[in-house]
Amino acid sequence: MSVDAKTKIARRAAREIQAGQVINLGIGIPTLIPSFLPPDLPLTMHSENGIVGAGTISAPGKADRNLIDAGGTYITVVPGASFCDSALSFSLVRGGRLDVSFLGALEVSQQGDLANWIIPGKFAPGIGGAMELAQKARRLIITTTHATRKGEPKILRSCTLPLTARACVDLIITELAVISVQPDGLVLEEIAAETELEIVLQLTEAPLVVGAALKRF
Amino acid sequence: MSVDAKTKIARRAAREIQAGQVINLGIGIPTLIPSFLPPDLPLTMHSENGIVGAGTISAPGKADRNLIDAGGTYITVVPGASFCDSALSFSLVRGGRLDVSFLGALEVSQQGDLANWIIPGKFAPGIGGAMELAQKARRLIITTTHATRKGEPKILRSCTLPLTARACVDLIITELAVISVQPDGLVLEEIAAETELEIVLQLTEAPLVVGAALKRF
Amino acid sequence: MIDKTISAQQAIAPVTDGQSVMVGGFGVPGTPFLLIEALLAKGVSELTLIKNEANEAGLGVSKLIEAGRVRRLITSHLGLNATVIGLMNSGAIGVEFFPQGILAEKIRAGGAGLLAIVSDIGIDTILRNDKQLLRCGDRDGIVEPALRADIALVHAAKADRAGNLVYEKSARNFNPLMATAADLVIAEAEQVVEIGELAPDEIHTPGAFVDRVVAIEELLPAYGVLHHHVR
Amino acid sequence: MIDKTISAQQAIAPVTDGQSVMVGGFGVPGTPFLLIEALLAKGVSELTLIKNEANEAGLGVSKLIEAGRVRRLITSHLGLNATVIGLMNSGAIGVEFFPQGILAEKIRAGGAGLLAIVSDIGIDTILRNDKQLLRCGDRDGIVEPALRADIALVHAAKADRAGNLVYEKSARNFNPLMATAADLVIAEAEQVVEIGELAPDEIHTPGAFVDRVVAIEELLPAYGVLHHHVR
Repeated sequence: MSVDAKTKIARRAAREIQAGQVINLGIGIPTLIPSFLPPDLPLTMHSENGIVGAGTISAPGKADRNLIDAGGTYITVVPGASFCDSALSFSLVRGGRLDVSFLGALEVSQQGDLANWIIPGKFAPGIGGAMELAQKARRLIITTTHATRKGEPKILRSCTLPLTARACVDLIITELAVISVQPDGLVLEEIAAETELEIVLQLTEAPLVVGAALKRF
Repeated sequence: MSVDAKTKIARRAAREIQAGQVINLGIGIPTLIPSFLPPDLPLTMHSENGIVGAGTISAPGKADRNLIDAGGTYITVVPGASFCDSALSFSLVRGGRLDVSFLGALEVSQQGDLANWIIPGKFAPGIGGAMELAQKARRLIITTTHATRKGEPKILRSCTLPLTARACVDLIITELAVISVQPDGLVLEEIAAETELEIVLQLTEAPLVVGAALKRF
Repeated sequence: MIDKTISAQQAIAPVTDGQSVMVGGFGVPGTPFLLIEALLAKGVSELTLIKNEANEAGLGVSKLIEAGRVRRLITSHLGLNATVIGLMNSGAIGVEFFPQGILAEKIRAGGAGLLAIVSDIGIDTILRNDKQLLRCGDRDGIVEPALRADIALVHAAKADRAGNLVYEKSARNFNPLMATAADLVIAEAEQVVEIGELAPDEIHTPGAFVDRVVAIEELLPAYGVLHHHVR
Repeated sequence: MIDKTISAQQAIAPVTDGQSVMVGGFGVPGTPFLLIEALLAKGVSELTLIKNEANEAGLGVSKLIEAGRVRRLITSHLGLNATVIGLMNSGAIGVEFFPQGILAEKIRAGGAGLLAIVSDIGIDTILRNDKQLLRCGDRDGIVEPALRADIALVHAAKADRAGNLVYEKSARNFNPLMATAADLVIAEAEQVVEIGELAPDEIHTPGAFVDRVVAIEELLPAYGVLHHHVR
């Protein structure tokens, strides 16, 4: 995936965040989101390892050996941050206090099912916080390339891989499109400035209803 | 119950406490125990409302509005004390970290069953911490008058009242006797200096095996 | 900056008849008397109240109960409140008792988004009657459903404007648990400080759990020492 | 006065082959490297290890696993340790994965003397296979048994001689949970202070949960910043 694609996805994803929200950023593309947020936007960033109020990546030479995010990156915290144990950290997620979770995907289905944790026989590093984040965030936004490296659709009629959670996805943001998950299927809300509707439809296995006011992003 | 009886029970109960133990004192007679402890005995007193390291009753005029024990009495804490929430406080009890719990009783059976929380239709103020303390303390010592005010035995073949916990009692200390609960029944370990064996047996409904080395206390 | 501070009256405004309300505190310490007064003044009724005890007659949540605002009370022990025991015995309110630590765990489980906990507390007692039982390995357990409420009223010693809370001494008790277990969490605090003034390692409840913060301008007499408990 | 301080070697002495050992930490922060080294030096094997992850190759618990001391690993994610994933795939160790917060809850439940928790996490996934299910109201839950261990190894920033513990920043993670959930709880601390020096409201783990305290005389390099994670 090109840096441009990642950047494009992260920049668009940043626009989904509203002032005052509690958000969690999964590994990969979601970690790029903060650079596209207005610097004065009041937010609470949650990290699964017990941080409520995570900040930015630590400045060169300023890494604190006791302060990493759930991906292992040395970070800072913002004023008003607090630390908690892993139980309370996930109480926040499962208890309904996480407004938005951003996660990557291997597959997303038209029902909003997500598969992103295991490829049986190939990739099985464990579960981590993904299931809880996917299943319990008030809003789940998937940031992913539209297709695999081989050009195969990731947005499918049904997931073929074991699920992370069923009917959990609210919005899918790719380098080509912004797609919302509605009760009766997927709605194409926006397409990228440099693409064509036909390309998006071709790279999407699941049926897409083209939104009434299709926008460019 | 006379002040003398309570004092006698509390004084004898104090001798069951060993250095370094974590103990919980129920309301009533157990609260009198600390006055009979060696002042330098290192102990950790637990109070259900979230105190690990409770101290003594607060000095006159020194009551702290934020510092009571589970019985509502204003107290102090010792050096090394900590405060916790009600969940962690009972984790200590149920998780097996409470060495000795002292509780009062309405009835105790020869199997070590305890009834002390309800008299159906007459006395039903709730449960509080009694069930957890009775069921989960590593050692449960009952401090109680030997008989009711009407002179009826409280140490019975079987409890007639709803149980607090089954087979939980390790030792019964009354103003007349010290009785241990053994796998095959109750053993009379000690009798009070000013009583007679016959009186103890008469006021005890459950069969008592008289210990090989019956002591006076 | 996030600022959740609000007046007690405004904070309590969303509460409606028939809702469930968790109230922190164990005796006087940690009881949010100011918020209780605001709730009393608002006049909602048919409440389900969840609190360790019912304070004492004429004090705290007992005032709500005595005023007929409470339909049902979920609690652990009422030993210090003969008035409420009387209302229970007369059938004026329904009361459900739980072992104190199990009540705490049920509330905590509600906050943790669990469905239930399974414990063996009371397994050999009448508490097992009418409960869902579950075989766990070689032991029987009682299934206790998680407990959440519409509203939680908690008391803190300190809060910042983002809702981070610090409790003091034995006033902590049920407050941090309830602060996670309701759809609308209202915290009153004896001192409200600016964001960044509380040490991140010393915060007991992260602000993300708290919706509204009410500064206690002046402590009501109810917060003081109860002289009949001074020995 | 109570004094639980002891050397790392003596602290670890009771551990025997085949025991279960919980180890705190999430990545480097909070991992008790000194106690792990003592355990490695003692040479026990056939261990069941319980840890959020397996550190990284050549570091922390990964050294125990690489040395063949671990029969079974109960964990959440091994994404940063290809070596251990290889040992898992080759069948050299058995690995059981849980969702991270569910692993935390299972350990916490062990410490809280519960039999199990019931959650809906993973209920629509392959995780429900082979699990005990329970109907809770109108929802299906997965019954997750409480998890305890013979030994817990935890890392604290500060301890007093009575075992009261204070953790720092993101080094808290699983440590306070594991400190309640084992028969023998061993804490290492970067600083050991006298009893009474820690503020009672700021202690994260009451000393009553902790059996042994090991002072870290000098921080091993393992405790330092992992330069390949600096961005």
